[in-house]
Amino acid sequence: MANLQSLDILRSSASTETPSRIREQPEVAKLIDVSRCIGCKACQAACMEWNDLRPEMEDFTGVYDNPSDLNPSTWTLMRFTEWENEAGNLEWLIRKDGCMHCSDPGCLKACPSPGAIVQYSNGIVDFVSENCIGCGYCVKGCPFNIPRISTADSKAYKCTLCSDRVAVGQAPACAKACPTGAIQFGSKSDMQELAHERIIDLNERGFKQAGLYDPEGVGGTHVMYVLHHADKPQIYANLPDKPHISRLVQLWKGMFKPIALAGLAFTAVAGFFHYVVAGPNEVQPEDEEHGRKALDGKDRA
Amino acid sequence: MELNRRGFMRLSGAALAASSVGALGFGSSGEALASAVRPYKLARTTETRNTCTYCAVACGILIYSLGDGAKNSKATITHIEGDPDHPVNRGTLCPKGAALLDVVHSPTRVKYPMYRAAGESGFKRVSWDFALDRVAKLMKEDRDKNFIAKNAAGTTVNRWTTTGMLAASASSNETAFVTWKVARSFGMVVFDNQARV
Amino acid sequence: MTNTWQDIKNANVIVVMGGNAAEAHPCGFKWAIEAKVHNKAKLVVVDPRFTRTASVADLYAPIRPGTDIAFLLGVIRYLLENDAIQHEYVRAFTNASLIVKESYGFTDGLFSGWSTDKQDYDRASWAYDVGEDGFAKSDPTFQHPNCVMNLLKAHVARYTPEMVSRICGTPKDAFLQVCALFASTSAPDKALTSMYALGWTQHSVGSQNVRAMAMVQLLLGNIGVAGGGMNALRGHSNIQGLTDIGLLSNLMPGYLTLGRDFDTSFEEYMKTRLFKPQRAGQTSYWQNYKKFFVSFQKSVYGAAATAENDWAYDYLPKLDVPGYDILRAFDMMHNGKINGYICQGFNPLQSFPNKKKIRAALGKLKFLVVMDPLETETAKFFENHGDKNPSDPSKISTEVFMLPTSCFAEEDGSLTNSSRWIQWHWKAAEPPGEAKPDIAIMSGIYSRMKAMYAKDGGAFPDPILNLTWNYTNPDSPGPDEIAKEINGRALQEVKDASGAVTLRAGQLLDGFAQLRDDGSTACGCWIYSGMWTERGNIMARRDATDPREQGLAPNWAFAWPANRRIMYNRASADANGKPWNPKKPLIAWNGSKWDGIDVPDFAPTSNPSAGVSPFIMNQDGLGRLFTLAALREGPFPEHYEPMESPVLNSLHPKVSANPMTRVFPGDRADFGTVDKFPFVATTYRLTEHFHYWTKHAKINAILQPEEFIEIGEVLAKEKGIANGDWVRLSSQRGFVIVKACVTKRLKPMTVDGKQTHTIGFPIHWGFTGSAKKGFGANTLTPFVGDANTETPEFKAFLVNVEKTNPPVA
Amino acid sequence: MKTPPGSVSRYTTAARINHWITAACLILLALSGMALFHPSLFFLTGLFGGGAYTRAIHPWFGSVLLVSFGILFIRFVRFNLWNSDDNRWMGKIGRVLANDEENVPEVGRYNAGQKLVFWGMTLLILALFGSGIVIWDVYFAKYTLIGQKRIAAVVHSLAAVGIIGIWIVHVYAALWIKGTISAMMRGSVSAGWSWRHHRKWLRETAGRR
Repeated sequence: MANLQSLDILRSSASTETPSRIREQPEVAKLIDVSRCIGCKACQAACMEWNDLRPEMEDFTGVYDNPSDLNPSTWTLMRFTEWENEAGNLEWLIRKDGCMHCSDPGCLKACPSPGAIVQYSNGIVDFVSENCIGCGYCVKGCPFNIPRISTADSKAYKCTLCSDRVAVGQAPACAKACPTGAIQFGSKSDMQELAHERIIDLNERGFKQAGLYDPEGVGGTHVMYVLHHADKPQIYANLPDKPHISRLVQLWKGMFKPIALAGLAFTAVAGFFHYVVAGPNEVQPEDEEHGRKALDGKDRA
Repeated sequence: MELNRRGFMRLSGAALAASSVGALGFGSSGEALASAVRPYKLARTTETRNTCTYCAVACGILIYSLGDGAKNSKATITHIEGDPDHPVNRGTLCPKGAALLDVVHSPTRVKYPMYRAAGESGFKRVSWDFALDRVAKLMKEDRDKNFIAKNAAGTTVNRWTTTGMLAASASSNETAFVTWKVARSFGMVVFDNQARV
Repeated sequence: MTNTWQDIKNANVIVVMGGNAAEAHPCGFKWAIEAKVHNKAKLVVVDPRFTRTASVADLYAPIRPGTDIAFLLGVIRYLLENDAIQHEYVRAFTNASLIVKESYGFTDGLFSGWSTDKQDYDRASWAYDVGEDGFAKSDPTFQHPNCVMNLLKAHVARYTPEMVSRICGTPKDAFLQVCALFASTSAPDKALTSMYALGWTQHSVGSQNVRAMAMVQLLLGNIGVAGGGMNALRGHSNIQGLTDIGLLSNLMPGYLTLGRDFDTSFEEYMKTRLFKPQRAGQTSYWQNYKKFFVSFQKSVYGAAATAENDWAYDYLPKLDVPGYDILRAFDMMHNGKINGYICQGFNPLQSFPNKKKIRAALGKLKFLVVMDPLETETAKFFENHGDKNPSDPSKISTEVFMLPTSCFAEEDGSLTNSSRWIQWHWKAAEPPGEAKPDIAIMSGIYSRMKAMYAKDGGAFPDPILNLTWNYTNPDSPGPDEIAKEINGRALQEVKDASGAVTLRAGQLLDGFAQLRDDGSTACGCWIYSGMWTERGNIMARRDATDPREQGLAPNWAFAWPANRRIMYNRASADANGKPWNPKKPLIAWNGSKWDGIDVPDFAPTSNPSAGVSPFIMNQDGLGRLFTLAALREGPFPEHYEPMESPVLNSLHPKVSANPMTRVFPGDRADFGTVDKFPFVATTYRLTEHFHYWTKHAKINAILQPEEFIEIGEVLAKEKGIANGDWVRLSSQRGFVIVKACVTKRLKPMTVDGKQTHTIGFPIHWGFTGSAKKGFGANTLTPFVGDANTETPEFKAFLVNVEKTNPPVA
Repeated sequence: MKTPPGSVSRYTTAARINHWITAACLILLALSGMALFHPSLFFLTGLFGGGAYTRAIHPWFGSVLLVSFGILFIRFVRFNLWNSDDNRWMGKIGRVLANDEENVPEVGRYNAGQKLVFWGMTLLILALFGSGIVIWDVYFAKYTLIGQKRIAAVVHSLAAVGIIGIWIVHVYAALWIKGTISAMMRGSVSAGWSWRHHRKWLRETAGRR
């Protein structure tokens, strides 16, 4: 995957062609086990360090979420929620936010610039900056509110799942750094199996609703969560319950495009045939006659 | 003007035509894919094994530096990550360890010996010889003046209580040993480390 | 740590109390998570705050800061009441059966021997009843009323669950759930591990906090076994090494101690250090003290240390007080009794209690030398930074030297981790600018002093002139040369009893067993011997293989002593040498010797039938439930309130605080009372930062940019404070203006019938570095020390909080 | 330009400049907009120096168009108010398309078709500008939510298609009705053209002489 030869590309933005899939790569996935995450932000630090990102230092706003939101230089962010469960006990829910690398990526669907967003055959959705035009359509296409546009160069940025590391057989920087193994990286099937084991353990510890977050609505994701309360993903800092690409975006980027173009073409063609059939509407000599008279004020005489 | 008008009509026509063609699925997009993802930034860097400087988990780290040690190149540390072979951290790091690079290259690192004279509001840069000569002179003056060879009961105690020292908590055992030797050979007893805080 | 980091994965129950491992030691804490994931372990967190460790715990119990002893003695009472102790272990390996002197007693908060005049104890009664044979009497049936077990029962009887809840504020049911989980590990094949740090030590009763838990572990049979132990999670990368090498005021390398004024001769000195066994047939390892001492003196003073001059005993300074610890040093400085001070690293202005006093003390110095890779607040203490550091440089006449040092990445050397592994590291780049290694700076100071003393003479120049300094480059000795010096070598040919040569002259030692007390061996630090032998640099070993994946990795680097990975591992097997937990044995008696995956902490061929007990560094060889006179405030832990407390001691209001607390007379006026400062405050680290260093690192400054306090929702509502508001937090020592984090993680507790609030104050900010400027939590902390270690009481003091306007920028 | 003899002045020079600025903007907007609307038209970004420039300049064209069309609107709105003639004219639209204007009611300065183009353009430009601001992320991203931006994006593209359709009709009408283009080119139309298509207007014009 070190280069973007079509061999390794599953999908590319603003392309009407589907690259032929010749080289098979295992689908990869990052599994974030929220139940063993301690919110230490090692992932955030490792991400900044590996990707040479240093966002602006912000103010303390009363919560541990720093920076306060994802931004063009913050590709992953711990989000902290103090949640009191049904029994009245406090649970400190800590979720690592960032690109989910959807199988059906809304950003890619929305992107108008060919090759600015690609999905490799291993499932990673990557932004190719030099093709990015900074229109922000990816922001609108994303069901998870992930991409951010830089004010410095007007390009969209988000987690690359460390495609440069994965390409040489290393885990993403966040997964490697994670001290407690809350972030695991491997083939998607292995990660699903691991998640299954974790869910059994969590069930035994009293989390009856523990489950895997790998939402169908976006075709599954290549970043998955093990949640202790999988029935209520929204308690984890508004993780969408049933995410899907917005109907509006589907309309906008789906059928509307060919229909609109066809409609316009039809209008033009209709004009052409009208001309062919009805012919031009030309001013006749008698019109000129009448006109001149009228102009001279004599037509009503 | 006529020409212009015709020109723009043709252009519009082309646009319409292209639109129709596009709608039918023709189009090009292949060129964009020729570009590459970000090059792997550790290629050809030098890997050095080290230990994280912060807590006493003592995670193994790999320091990557640019420059292969050739005569005309000076190594610059460009990246630090966990040592996967290390039995304790197994490649992982905490948020401090994962950001070690920024402490190595901190803008507030001291680069030159600095001296602040009595009453001054800031430091000025001095030479090592100035600094060490002056420190040694001040120490000797104080030691010679205040060294206690015998206590009131006449027991030999050989202690120096008017100059003290705090030893570091992140320096090596070798530094520690040399420090112990030097400080105790002077008879220093006001001597402690950071174990308690 | 008695055990290794990885060994935590073998635990069945993990208690994090007096620490916050997930935040302060995330990479070590991974092994607690491993225990949960792969060993079905339960994680218990007892902490005043719902920490990030608590966020992954199976059970969280809140506790008021400074009441851990009450909690733990309550646990002991529960274990004894419910017979949830490991009987065989307790009987064979602890001093439960030994009989204490009749004169020992405890009434109204004071142990026997208290003198109101001296404000000190006469500790003679805190001792075993010694029989005619010179050994301690014992009663293995526990019938004797003065056997340790019965004294302990009587001592903890007051700590009922109701009393624990009344003192600690912990809900009774949460306390009992913790007890039940602890009790589950009394089974011989189950282990509880204790992970603690400064949350226990930074109290006026810090040492006794740790002791109380150690007693719990002894009763449960969890010391010396896989997945057990007392694991002090040390905070700094080489604070273990610095302590091992003896950089504490009373120490020499390898836990040898400097003489005191009352050790009037070398003979006197040795007398009190050759600990005689207190039980028949017992090994007391400190009987080898002289070998270690002589070899050390030979290492440091070479030919100048001879049998005739008592191995240069007088070259060493003697102490007139137990120790010149940091609190005493800064109190002396504040009183104008110290003229010069060298900070090799460290940052006292931010790190020590009562910043105002520290700042004033530094201003009384004639000269201050700071050696550090970073600009520290201490080096810049004379600068004016408004309320955050209100100094007036024109009035401060201290000469300050800020000397740049290399950092970890820029030098070779070894560091000792929390589980005593000595690991070598390599230099990756040159230091910036003119920065030098600390070794070169110390050498620079030394060589100048030596030259001046050689030329001009002066006070007692002998130790300076005779100090061994035969390094290849005397201005900047190589770490490898020093490491070999620490390891030790034979100075002349050494022969065994039969006359066979065991060591050639100059040969590096294989370990401390080869040390002699006749001056034929030299060794810089006996416990480190074996780290660089004729086989090479053992600290640089990188073989991570791990037998049975039990978390020892015995061939990775070097662990002192003697490459032993788990301390007291003899106790992992029963009296007959059979492992308590057959699935995770460490060593076992195979009929002729001790064998297993770890180096035995015992004589390798000592047959169990000889009855030698496992704790060979103690004179009785036993784990001590009753600790004799080893600690200053009593042989058993007792609950004492912090120096600043919202309530009087419920058990003995007249002796509310620890009578032996380290307090200097000048500091009493700086203590606040509950009427003016009604809330309990505690200080701590956040995971995003390391002390005052990482505010110099951009990434960490981004991750946690600005100083704040944590305050519960109930108190915030009472005070009209909203999340992110500016507040003024004050104690008798000063005030800070910081932002508030209003949280559900701090809840009011009912203590002695009253609602008590705790406010949390992370420590990491100051006026240098990349993060936003802050005051530093120690602006508020009291100048109070633990009775034994003089560790400041940072974890429990009194404050007030009010909403305020933002500070003027 | 002076009105040649036998011609009727229809647009002042200012009006014509105003119209053509608007027209140019609309065309540039259509080209740049279409480039980002459909991948197969992305090549059109080449006209503007690439995708990023196209994205950046498109809203500025729109801003110019808004101002320019605003002036045009003030200029012409009074002629475009709907009246009973327009209803009658609309009733005879079939005859209009069949070039059989003799049986179509006389109209004034603008017929109903032209008025519909005018009002259609007006409404769609407002819609385009309003929705365009919402998705002009460089300056206005922070003022709206993503859900609102999504609606805006759809509204913008629907309106764009609509306005391009109207534009096609507008241009086609100018080509079809011979003699029309000179109105916007030279400012005047022939008397015959006026008689044929805007008889009432011709009479009014004559009456004012």
